[in-house]
Amino acid sequence: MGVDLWYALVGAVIIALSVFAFISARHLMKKLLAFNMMGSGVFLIMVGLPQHQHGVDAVPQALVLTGIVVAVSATALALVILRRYVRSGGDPAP
Amino acid sequence: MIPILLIIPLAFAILSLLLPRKWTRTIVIPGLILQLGAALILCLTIYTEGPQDYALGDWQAPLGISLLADGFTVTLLALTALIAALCAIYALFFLERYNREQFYFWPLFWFLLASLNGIWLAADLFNLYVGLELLGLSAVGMVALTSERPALKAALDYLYAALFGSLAYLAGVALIYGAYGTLAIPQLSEMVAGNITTQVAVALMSVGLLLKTAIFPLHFWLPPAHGGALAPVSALLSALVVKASFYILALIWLDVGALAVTVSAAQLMGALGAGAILWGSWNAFKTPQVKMLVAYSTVAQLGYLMMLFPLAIGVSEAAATMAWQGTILHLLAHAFAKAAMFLSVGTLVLAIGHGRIADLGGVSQHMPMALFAFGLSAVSLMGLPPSGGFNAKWLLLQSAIQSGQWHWFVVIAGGGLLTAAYVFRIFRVSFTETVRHEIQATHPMLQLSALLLAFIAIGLGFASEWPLRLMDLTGGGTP
Amino acid sequence: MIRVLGAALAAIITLLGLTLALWFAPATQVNLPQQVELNIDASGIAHPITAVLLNFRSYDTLLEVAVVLVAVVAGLALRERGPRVTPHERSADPMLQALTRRLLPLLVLTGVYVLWAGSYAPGGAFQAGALVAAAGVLARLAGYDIASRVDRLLRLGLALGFILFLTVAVSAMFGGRPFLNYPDEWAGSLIFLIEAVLTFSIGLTLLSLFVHAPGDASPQGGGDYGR
Amino acid sequence: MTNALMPIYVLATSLIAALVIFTLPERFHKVRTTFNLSAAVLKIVLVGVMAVGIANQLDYEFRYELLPGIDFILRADALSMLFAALSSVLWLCTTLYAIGYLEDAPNRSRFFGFFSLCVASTMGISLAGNLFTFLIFFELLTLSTYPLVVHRGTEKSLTAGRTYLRYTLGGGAILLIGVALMYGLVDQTGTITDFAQTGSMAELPAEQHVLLFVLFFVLIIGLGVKAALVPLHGWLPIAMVAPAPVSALLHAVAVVKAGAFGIVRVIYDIYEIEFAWQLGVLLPLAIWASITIIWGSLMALRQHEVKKRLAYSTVSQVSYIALGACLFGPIGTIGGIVHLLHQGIMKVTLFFCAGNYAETLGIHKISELDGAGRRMPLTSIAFTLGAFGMIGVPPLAGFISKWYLGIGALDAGMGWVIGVLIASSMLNAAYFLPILYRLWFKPVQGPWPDEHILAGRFETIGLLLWPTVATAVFSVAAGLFAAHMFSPLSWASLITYREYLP
Amino acid sequence: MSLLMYLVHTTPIPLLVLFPLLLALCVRADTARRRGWMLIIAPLPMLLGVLFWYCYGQPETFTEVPWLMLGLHWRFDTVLTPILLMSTVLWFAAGLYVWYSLRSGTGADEPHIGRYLRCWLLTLTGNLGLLVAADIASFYTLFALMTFAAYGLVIHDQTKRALFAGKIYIIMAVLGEGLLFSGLIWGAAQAAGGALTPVAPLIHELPLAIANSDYGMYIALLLFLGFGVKAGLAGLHWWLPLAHPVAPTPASAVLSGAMIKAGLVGWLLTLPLGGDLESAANMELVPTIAVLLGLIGAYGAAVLGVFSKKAKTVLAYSSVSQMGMITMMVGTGWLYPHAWPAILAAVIAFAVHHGLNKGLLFFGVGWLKALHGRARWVVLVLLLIPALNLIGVPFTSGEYAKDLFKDVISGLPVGLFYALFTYGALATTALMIRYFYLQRRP
Repeated sequence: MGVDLWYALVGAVIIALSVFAFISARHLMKKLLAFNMMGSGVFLIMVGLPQHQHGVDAVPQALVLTGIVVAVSATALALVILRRYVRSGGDPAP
Repeated sequence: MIPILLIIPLAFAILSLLLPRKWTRTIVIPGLILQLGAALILCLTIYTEGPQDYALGDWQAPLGISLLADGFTVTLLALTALIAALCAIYALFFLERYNREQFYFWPLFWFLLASLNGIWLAADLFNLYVGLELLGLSAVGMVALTSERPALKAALDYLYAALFGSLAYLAGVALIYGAYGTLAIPQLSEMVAGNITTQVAVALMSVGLLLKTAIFPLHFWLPPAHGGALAPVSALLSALVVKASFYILALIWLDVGALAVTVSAAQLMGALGAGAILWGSWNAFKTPQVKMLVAYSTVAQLGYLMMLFPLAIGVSEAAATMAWQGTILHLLAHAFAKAAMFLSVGTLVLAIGHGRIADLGGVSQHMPMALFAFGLSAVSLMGLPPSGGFNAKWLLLQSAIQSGQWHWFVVIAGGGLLTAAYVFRIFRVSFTETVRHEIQATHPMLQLSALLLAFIAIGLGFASEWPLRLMDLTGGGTP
Repeated sequence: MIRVLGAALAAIITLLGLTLALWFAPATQVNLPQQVELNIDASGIAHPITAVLLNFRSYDTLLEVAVVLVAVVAGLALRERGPRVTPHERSADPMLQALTRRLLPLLVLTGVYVLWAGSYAPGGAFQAGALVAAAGVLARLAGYDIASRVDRLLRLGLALGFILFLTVAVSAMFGGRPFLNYPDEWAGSLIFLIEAVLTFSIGLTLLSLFVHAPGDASPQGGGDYGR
Repeated sequence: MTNALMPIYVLATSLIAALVIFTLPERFHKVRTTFNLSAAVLKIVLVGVMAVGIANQLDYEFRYELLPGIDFILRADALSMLFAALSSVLWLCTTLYAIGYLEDAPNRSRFFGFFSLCVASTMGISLAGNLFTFLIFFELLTLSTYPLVVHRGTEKSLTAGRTYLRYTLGGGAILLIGVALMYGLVDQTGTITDFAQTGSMAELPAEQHVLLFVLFFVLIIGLGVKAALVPLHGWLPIAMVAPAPVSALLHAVAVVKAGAFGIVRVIYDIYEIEFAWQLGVLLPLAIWASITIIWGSLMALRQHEVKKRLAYSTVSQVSYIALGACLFGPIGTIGGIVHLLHQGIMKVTLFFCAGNYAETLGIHKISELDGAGRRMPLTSIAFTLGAFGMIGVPPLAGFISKWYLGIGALDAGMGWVIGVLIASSMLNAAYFLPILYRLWFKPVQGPWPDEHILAGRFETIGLLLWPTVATAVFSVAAGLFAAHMFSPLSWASLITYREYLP
Repeated sequence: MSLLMYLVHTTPIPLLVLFPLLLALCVRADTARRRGWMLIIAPLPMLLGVLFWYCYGQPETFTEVPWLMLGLHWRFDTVLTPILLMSTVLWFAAGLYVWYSLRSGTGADEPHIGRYLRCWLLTLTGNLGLLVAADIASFYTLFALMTFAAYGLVIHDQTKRALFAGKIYIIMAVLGEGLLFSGLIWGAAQAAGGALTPVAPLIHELPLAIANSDYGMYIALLLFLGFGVKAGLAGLHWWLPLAHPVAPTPASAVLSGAMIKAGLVGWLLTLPLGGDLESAANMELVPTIAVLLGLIGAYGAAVLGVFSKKAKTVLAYSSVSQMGMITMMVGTGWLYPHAWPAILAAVIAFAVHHGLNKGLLFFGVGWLKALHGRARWVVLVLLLIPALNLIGVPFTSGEYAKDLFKDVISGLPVGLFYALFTYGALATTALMIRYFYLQRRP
């Protein structure tokens, strides 16, 4: 029961929390935040679980990096659309 | 050879981003021809030489990433190239009225194409994730292109669903990597056992992919997104994009996680499919907007794809093969038919300036070809012969008979009638002679490309053997 | 209410499933880190993460760069039209002026360092790019007019990293080697070059997304969440 | 190789015609007409060539694998040529008629396009070489006829179209289920369902017989919707709102005949008559057909519109074919098969006439027909011939059918069928003779309801008149020269020889 | 002469039959009034043909066209030619009557002359044709043609009564056709014996087939009743007293004189009559019914006829009565096969005699209506000749015909029947008296 598994388990908790937030929240911004949180949880599992198995592993770390960049881009795009939507009179918390 | 299919769209994406506006349009056709040619050549190669894999950067899997081209893959590649080509030709003329949108449309279009090709060819779970994200973002970008409020809302919903789905998928991938230490699909499919970790991983990935595929009851985002986008975008989305996540789903259930999935889970998937058929058809029957009708039809038709799982899992090999073949055919036929349908409906809406079904009267006089294309594609969607849709339905029915799953037999057979119920709403109205609107002239190519797609959907009814024979190249019933 | 209950249920199920999955995870049969170790020399990069990112799994990275590009293209497509927004008037705040002038070079420098360090230690193009973008945002806030015109030059800048990456990847094929392969002797330098250009493009990308986001970003422009 | 492609050519003539017509703009009516007519003539020639070949024992078969284990087969055999000849000849007549009927009407491109498509599907049905191929064209027929039914675009026709679809698509679904079950449970190899390979169903184990019995009726119900077996006939009288050439085609050739033809195929080429007889499916079907015959006639008596009465008459008459197919013995078979053709030409004549009355004088109701015989003598003569033919008065075509059906019934030991035939003839007389009486013996009452076409050199437009006369002549000739070697009857006998002798 | 012989020998019978049909096609509504001559020449070819055939010594003459309908086979039948000749003559005479009345303008105000002529010619075709048709299909065809075309003659006047009569006529006719068709088809099925040929059996094969069939009795009954409608069989005769009086005089004449015999001819051709059909005896029920119905017809019609108020109705009832006698004769012959040949001769003779005389009496009604004064009385007296003929007073054709029959049955064990037949003359007498009574003043 190494620290890495704890990371993973914490990741699981984060995921669970953000799932709750993502579904229950109405405001689109909150949802976006939940998404980002959930990403962190997933990345924690991604790194934690393999490292729990056989020590430091560069591969999941690289994957997480990629994942982060993708998540950032997606978040940025989501923000752009969200802002445009709100400015065109849309309700951000339908 | 194989990466050419990625390079072409990526290169053209860059070109269309950087070249002056007038060039953007000019390079579309050469690009499409190249793409189509490459896909066909690859088809031939695979057909003559058998499945191939390609180690990118010369790093063998699992360290590196491989591309895998088997019969199924090349079929999908060819499908993508063909549909994309026709949609692009349509878009060339359609977007003439959308000056600003058309500039950003093309880079996104090419990226979409690249991501689709990437997904078909991928043999790595994480690479699939990146592909899915690329696909999702470019699709969302295209949906939001008009910057109108409904479109933006639809794009947001779509984006959130896509992102949430991708993350769920990624969580599953993380578990799989944690449990097996590799991401290469061929390797995984030999190793994966039916333990709890795998099952949870498969469940997570399935939820994510179901959301992205818009399977009932996770379909809420699809109708506004597909119904609200520009016609060529809708066509691409409905015809190809949702199929990508379904493809991955099938890959996971039938190949990677074949030992981890249970028959009852497969039945549950079937039940979702049945729900999709019913719910989608019902909503299509109720909606007052013609594009929404087509979009809900996609929801319903995706339900048929889900029949693959109950029909192919836990049954005899013959039945599974038939289910698989039927699903492929349905995928192809629906892709062509739905693209044709969206394009024709798009033409109608463009010409009459609105999409209210009740006021479509008199269209048949002015736009017979568009309506005819709609009709032909409807034939395929209803699963009436002769059409690819019919052959697909036939194979699914045969598979249900073979495995004695009569409940699915009833669903599949009855689904066609539901489809007919909403499709004929359009015909019914279009035959009335009361004209309540000005009809603007549209470029004939718009109608023609829709018609061509529809003809392919019908022609697939006579040429089903080709894709099926290509598909056999994988050996067994799975990719 | 139903929504909250449903969300809670989903969360609990997720938690339960994940915990079980993690707890009972089987022992892995493949040891990928070992393979990374074995091949790290051939990759031309000393640091395993960068090696994985830009050599072993460079295809992922290529696509990832494409994702970034797509995000910015879509973002640009959604920027608001209308009368061209005049550049911000330079902020009158002397404090900000001074700070910016001093911090900017430092930020860029740190970025370059992180980029260079990537070949042997944690770091690399994305982290560096983020720093560069931060510098850009800061400059922008201070009133410098960067990247506010969407012209071909900007687009070229955005795409440059991707272009280079793709060019290098494709040029391998002209030499008869597979796509995304690097020539053995040049691998290290090529990767560094790619990273450098990527840093620039990613930085520019993030900056453009910031600059061209719809609406006035300043507090006076009316925040989206104020109402 | 040319032999293999002949069925394709025949199919292609109308298919290509359909496509070309669709793409032609509305105003090119000369080109369209020329093209349409030349395609129709070409088709007749091709069918003729093929018929001669069939008579000389040539094989025309085109097949390829459509799905794994399932072939797409187009094959010309004697039976298919009968139906093909009927549809090709009537296509020409109906097209000519329709050109006259729809003069200056809108949407002619669409109309003639679907018209040709409809004929193409009929051709496909006739040439289908196995059950699967048959199903394909059967459904295609449904689709291509719908636009014709709703062609007028009025609320009434749209409602009719909806009813039509409900019935036919429902029937199609049932047929699909039947066919799918047939392939899935009985015939994985595709031999039994191949129309050319006979004798194999009898070899199936006895425990499958219950299944076969059930399947038979599933198939028949699926086909019975189109063949308008009571109570599946509801669409037919309602579909009468369509333009007259459509009604004519639907009733005489396309839809109802497709159903009846399918029933014949199922009985003779899938189950085989002997096995069907052993299985005990023929008697229930014969009773069903008889009920339909009587019911249809009774309902016809109650109608006051010309076309409605004709429609119910069709309900009744088409079941003769099913009835004939159920008679175990060659003569009954001949009767059923030949009625396929005879009913076709007679009914088409009657509908042409009804169309002429409506188009020329605006007559829709039977009560308005008083004295029309003087105003439109040729049409009325044609109507009279058709009506007498339906009643079964010699020497018209209907008599020949009834004659053979009667003798066949007696040979099959089903003497009660005679009673049905006679009762039906009586009822036919009861609802046709009053019309004839009004035509010829009643004085004209006031002006015509809506006279569009004034009597010129002839009573109406030539294009309306001559096809009518031609089909009337056909129906006389089919009866008069029944024993001639080129008559429908002789051809039906040839079919029967080939079905029974192997 | 030899040329004529040659023509008779080689001219196909169908031409003789179809000649009126061709004429019918040439009738046009506007010129019909001037085309009365057509009715005269229409039966002429047949008349000449039969006459020359007689002159030539009644050779076997037939025309066979195997590809026409279900195999056409027409011939001159030695037995039926007297009736054929009688019918031809009657039609010729009636044609003359029509021609004259058209020319003299008596019927000038009548509408529908064209239709009348057409129906006339069609009926003529059917009536003459069925006498030479030897295959079942064409026999039935011509029978039906005659039946349906005659409707036009019946309702020609378009009066209410005529229309009502026409309705009854057509209902009974359709009923008869139905019975007939079922009988014929059943018989044909027996005759064909399951053979698969497009050619229908010849009509003279029917009696044997029926006799040998297990269901012979039913087939025979169907045919008997089916033709009985036309022959005015008691119980099926209702149309006759209605239709004959309302038709124009010449039409009544041919209806009563010639067409009514078509039913008889049907019986003669199809029923299993005759000595060589031994098994015919097992259907005794039918001939017994025939005899009974004949009796009822012979006397019942007389009773009804005596109380009717129009001369033509009286004649119509007389026809029913006379046909009742013929029915008795046929029934008797059926019951006693060995006596059949002789009875057949009697039946033919009776039929010819009745046809001609009844025709004359009907013409008489028309003449009397048109004439006045002395001429009228002359005609009235002259009409006594056919009347007496019908009654069968000595030295008349009636007596000859009846004697033929009486001779036969005198040798048969028929008991009271002989007397009944003989007293049939009383019935006829009563009717004739009534006829003259009604004609006594214009």
